[in-house]
Amino acid sequence: QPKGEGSAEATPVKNAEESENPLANKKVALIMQQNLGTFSAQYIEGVKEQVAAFGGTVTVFASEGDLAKMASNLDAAINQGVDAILIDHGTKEALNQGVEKAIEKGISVVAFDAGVEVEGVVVLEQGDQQMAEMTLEKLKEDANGEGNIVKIWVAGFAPMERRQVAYADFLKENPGIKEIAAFGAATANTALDTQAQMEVILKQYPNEGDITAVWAAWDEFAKGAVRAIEQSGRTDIKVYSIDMSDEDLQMIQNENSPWAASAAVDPTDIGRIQVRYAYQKINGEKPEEHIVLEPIFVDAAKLPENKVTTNELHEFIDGWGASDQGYSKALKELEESLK
Amino acid sequence: MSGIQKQFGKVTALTKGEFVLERGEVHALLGANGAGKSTLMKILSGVYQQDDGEIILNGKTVNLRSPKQAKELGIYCVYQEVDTAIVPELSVAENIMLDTFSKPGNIFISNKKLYAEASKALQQLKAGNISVQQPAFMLTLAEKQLILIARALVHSAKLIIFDEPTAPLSVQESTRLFSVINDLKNNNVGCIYISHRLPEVFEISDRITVMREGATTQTFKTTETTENQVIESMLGETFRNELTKIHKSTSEILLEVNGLSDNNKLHDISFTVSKGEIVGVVGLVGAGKTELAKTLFGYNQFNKGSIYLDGKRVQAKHPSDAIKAGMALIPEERRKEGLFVHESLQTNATFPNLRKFSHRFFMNKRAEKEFAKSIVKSLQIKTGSVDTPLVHLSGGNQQKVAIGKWMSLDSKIYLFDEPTKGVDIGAKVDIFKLIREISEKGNGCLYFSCEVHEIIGISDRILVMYDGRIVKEFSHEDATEEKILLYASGGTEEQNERQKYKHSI
Amino acid sequence: MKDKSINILFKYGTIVLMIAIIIYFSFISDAFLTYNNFSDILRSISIVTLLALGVTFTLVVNGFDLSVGSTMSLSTVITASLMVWYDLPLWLVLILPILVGVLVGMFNTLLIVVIGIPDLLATLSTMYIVAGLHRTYTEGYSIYNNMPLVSGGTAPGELSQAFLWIGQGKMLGLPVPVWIMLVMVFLTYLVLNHTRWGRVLYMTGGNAEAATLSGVNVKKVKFSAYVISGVFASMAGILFTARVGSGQIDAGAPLLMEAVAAVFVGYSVLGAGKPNAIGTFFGAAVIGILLNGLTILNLPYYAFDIIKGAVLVSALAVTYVHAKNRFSAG
Amino acid sequence: MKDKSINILFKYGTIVLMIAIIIYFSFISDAFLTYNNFSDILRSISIVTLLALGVTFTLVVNGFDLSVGSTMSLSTVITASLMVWYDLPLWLVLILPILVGVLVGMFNTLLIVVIGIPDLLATLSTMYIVAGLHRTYTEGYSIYNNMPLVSGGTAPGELSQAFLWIGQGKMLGLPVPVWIMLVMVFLTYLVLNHTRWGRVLYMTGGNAEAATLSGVNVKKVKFSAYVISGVFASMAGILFTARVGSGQIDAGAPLLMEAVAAVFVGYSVLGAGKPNAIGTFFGAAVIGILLNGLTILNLPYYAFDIIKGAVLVSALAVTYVHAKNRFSAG
Ligand SMILES: Nc1ncnc2c1ncn2[C@@H]1O[C@H](COP(=O)(O)OP(=O)(O)OP(=O)(O)O)[C@@H](O)[C@H]1O
Ligand SMILES: Nc1ncnc2c1ncn2[C@@H]1O[C@H](COP(=O)(O)OP(=O)(O)OP(=O)(O)O)[C@@H](O)[C@H]1O
Ligand SMILES: [Mg+2]
Ligand SMILES: [Mg+2]
Repeated sequence: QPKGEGSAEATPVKNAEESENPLANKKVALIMQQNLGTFSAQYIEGVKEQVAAFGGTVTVFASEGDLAKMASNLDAAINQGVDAILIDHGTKEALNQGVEKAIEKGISVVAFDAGVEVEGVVVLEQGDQQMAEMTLEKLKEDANGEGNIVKIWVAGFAPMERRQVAYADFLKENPGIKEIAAFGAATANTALDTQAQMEVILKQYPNEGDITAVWAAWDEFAKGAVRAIEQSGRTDIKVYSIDMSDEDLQMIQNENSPWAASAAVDPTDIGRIQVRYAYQKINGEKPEEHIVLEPIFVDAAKLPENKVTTNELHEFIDGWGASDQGYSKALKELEESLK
Repeated sequence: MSGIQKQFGKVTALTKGEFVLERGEVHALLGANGAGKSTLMKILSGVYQQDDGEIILNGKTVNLRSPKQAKELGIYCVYQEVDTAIVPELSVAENIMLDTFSKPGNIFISNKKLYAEASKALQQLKAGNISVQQPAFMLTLAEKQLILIARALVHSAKLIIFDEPTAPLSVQESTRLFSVINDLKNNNVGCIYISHRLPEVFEISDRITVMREGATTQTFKTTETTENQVIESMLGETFRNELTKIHKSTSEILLEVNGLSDNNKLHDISFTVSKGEIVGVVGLVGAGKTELAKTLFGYNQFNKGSIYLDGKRVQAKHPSDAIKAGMALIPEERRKEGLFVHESLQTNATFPNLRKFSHRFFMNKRAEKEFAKSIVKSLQIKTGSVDTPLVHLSGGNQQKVAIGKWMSLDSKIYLFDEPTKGVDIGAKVDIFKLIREISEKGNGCLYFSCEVHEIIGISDRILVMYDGRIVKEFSHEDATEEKILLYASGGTEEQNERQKYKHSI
Repeated sequence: MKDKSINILFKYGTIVLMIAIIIYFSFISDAFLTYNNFSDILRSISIVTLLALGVTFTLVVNGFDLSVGSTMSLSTVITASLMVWYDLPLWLVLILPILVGVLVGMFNTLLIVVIGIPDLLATLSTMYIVAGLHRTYTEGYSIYNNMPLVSGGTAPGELSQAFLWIGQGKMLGLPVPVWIMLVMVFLTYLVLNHTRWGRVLYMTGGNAEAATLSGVNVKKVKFSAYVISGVFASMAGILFTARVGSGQIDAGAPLLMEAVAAVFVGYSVLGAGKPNAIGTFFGAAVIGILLNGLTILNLPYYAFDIIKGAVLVSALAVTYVHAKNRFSAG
Repeated sequence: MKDKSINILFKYGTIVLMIAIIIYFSFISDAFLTYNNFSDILRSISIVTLLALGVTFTLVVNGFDLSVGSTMSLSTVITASLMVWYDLPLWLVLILPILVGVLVGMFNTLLIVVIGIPDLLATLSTMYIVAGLHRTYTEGYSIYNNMPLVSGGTAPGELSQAFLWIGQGKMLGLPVPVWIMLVMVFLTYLVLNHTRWGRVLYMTGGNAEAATLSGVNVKKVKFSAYVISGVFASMAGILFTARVGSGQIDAGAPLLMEAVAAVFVGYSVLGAGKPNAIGTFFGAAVIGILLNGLTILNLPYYAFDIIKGAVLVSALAVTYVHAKNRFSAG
């Protein structure tokens, strides 16, 4: 990628090596299950930025969606003697063993959306139920409480299960809203596969009004669905989703985009917050072990005429990208000392 | 074997194959190329099944469905194409013991035992110098053949078929082979011996059976017949007449080759070809004839020496350069190298000179058709139409197409590599006529072949090749089959005298 | 008897199959046999057809290009990046990805012709390497209008309307991608069937050895086929970007099988018995129509892979059984 | 001179490369050359090695199995579903997926031996069909303990501890998967190099015609090689399920290239010059060590594909350049 115009170089960290702060020069490993799509890329950026600000180094372990490789990567990170391990997605069956080993060795572990259940691990999760409720409420409001909806969802991931709970409750409480189709699969190429499937659904329900809205439990799903709808030329279907990367934001801002709303935590923020909790653990602090990240609701109607990126989103959507979650006094001092 | 018939698609290989072999006898099987010798033997060794006729072994009618079955009955074959029966990656020992692996028996294999048994077999053949542990692809053609014979020995065969075993062998190697065959005979093993070399047939065989055009013509007792009788039975009269016509040549030099060497097969080759002359190049299989033809044609590269055509130096990096300079090659492996057998005659005929049959980028299909029709007529090619794929043509007619495709180019020199291989007698005559006609127009011809009698018949001058060198030049008048064979297997006349002398003591 | 029926199957199988599918589906759904649906089907196969044309060229010379999918992915992200990151003029945006396709073709040629790795293995490796390259190039991001850059700031450019017209516009009642496809099919047909060079390509594929001895530089011919394949893959990538309006990662990978299947289904159209442009187009159309119809039948999406695979296997089976028979008859 | 250096490269290249990599990385990182790290590396290559052993068998008979990745995916979800959906006893859970592997092998044989489709194309088709099948089987879901079922309710079973031990347990200081891998490598070595049947396999691959003449039923031999390949892929799938504790979809696809690369890297180990068990194991180890080391170097993840591809290409290049030289020298 090229250097953007007027891009401010990330503030170079001075003197990390000479710094006397015991927290500088830490090695952090980031173990990811899947690393495709803009969400992941932004999340990695958040991690890198925050670790750099703390004077440490990050190693990213990619697993191509392969859980066995993810478990091996976790082992490799432990063997390399890193100070902290950040985990992004994965399942408890695959990871618990490795995480236990890491805790035994005194490595700080912070997991995001991973379903890991081990004593001493800080677990971050997005307010999944809350996000689902926010978007579903908006859907109901736009549809006046009645309509046929398509659900795109996949089982097998802890956050997805939580979103499903909220969705099931919502359907029960709103008999006017019916699910006419449900599908979804997390593949190596989720957005494109979803697009193909959505095209199938659209052909199945070719008439205006057959489908009121699509609810996508993950932004990769939403992307595929939105593209399929846009290309079919249908204007009667709206899309509501959870999670939002910058790419999604651009699509939401397209003229006549069917994408009506999303609820999400800024992916960059997730990365930053995860690093902060890891450093708290390194520093011997005792943070809560179950952290819920506050979701933000992004309404397409609130966005300005000209396009903005997630970097500027905070000007229009309250609370976006400005989270201070996870800072402790020691960390603030560390960051100050390295500037 | 009696009344054996075999067809391959539209080709009839055998019409009436008859053959009787007695225990402990060496029985030679003779016949021109394509007479059906190999096919008959492949039927006997279970590779092909006959369409009709029966095989009687030890008084019982047998039905040979596979080589395995034939081997169980003690019938082994040393194939003409040795490479079909050798596994190059495996060691010499493994290749010798190859047939044991498919038989039920021990699950595990001991290498030590394997090597020991293989060595024993090789020693029997007086070839103990071949290391049994080296992979088979390192061997020479002659050594590979020994492996196949050793394979038959290991299994105490009752009947061994030798299909042209001496073609790649030098005189010394042949002598050794003959003593092995004699040993076998003394052990009551029946041997069938196929060869084109009459002197050695007369030296080794007890009886001779001759085949022509898929049928057995006659069986002689070796001691009661002469070479001429056999040849007559093999070839028929017309063919011989055709070959004895002599042709006058001019002396203006067309092609001049000086000191040609590659680092591999060819060594210091020099010769000339005059306008209107047919020069024969003769040598054993593997002598380097094909190599030489392909090197002249730019398919292989040489690193020393020079080639002049019509006074101009030819430096062909690719056959396209050679074609531009005025050469044409009719390669040995017609189906593999010379023709596109699944394409039509028309497509084949125009291919070397597409420019002539196209307008700008686009093909001119009418001109193509006209040309194809013209060569069908002038070369008397028998075909349904010019759109018929070549697979449906007979070998001889295919060969005519392989020659005819150069007719649009006005080449100055034609290289024929074994142009009569697998071609029936009638077509052979046509092809010889064609070569004559080409030379009569003032073009030069180089005729590469291992068929000594054919070479003698067609050539104005004969070059003998041995091991990548030209070892002797004969004029048409001086050449005899014996002298040529002697030089072709690395001997010289003086040496030969001495050897004869030694023998008599 | 059996041979004859295989021969007929071979010659008219594809076309009969296509007609049967069309008749069947038009009974089932009124929406099927409409101008709009067919123009949609044509548009949906346009990208695959371009890829398949490239594969056709490599098959004609008896090679095989498995790297077209990756090459298309690479071209997709490069096309988008040229506009989004570097804000280059349209003509450069159209030319540079094509050059990248040429490079991939040259790399394939290097492996196959110079080093001597068998075609399928060589292009399989290239497939992986190019897939890695295209991810490295974007650092894992998809490329879209005004995206923020890793180094800070936002990207200067966006996909222009003129560019998007290539993928989304209409001309004389047909979508632009359909026009592009038809033109390319026709050009390929012309080149392969009616030019000198087409003849050389087919002959090289039929018997490389004989072609060499007839004065054809087989290496150059193979080179040209692989380069053309790369160029077609790049064009498919450009078309994909214009169609989707952004540079998605891994866009081409799923299309590889469809493209290969199209070529093999097309092998036999009207008894050509060899890879050919019209056949490839029909092959892509049969698959496109089949998939369109199957969605009407309401088959789950994951079953589609099985059906695509089955179509590929049937096409291969008919092709090779026919080849066997023809050979043994000769 | 040039030939000689290629020969040496061919014979000792892999081993020298491996030693060089190990030395280099142990200078860079203290953590690299430890017992734990190496036992982890071995565990991480165990699944790929099983796949690669299957591919080795097909290469020995001069075939090629591209469907092993998909077969492994299928076996993975079947293994998990047998426990989770149907709550079957352990022995059935271990046997049924193996049978499925046998079936895939038989299907490949059908395409290759009976119909006569070239190996690479046939197994490429199988790869897609089996991938479609495994998704259809799970309807696109991954399978995990007590998952909710589409038909309502939750699944009755979960992966038992005894089963998980296969993937996650330890025995005599080494992880169980490593033991399984070592035993399988040894068995394959024994079969290929020291049994009669191993000779028959090599014979068939080296010269099918000669093998036929020696009384080998080449069709049966090919059949057995493809079935064994299917069985190895199934075992890899079972191991994967036990390691991960759930039945992920598409688990095998990314491993295909690594397995193929391992076999080709291993081609040359100690100058074997043909596919062989020990070589395959070394090949997998070299790649495993390389990837482990590269993460230490902190290379971006998207560059890994390029490196794997480059390793594959280099292995292929050395193999085929060597073959060319040998041929011309022979
Ligand atoms: N597999 C085959 N398919 C088609 N035709 C064949 C096949 N094998 C042999 N023929 C044909 O059968 C005829 C007899 O061939 P065969 O090899 O038996 O002759 P031969 O007497 O051994 O000749 P040579 O002296 O050249 O070895 C030839 O015309 C040949 O082209
Ligand atoms: N070591 C060997 N193993 C097997 N085959 C061999 C060997 N050496 C030579 N040959 C055979 O001999 C041919 C080489 O012949 P070359 O071109 O060197 O001379 P040639 O005199 O033209 O032989 P031919 O009489 O077959 O045309 C090869 O095609 C091959 O079939
Ligand atoms: Mg013969
Ligand atoms: Mg020759």
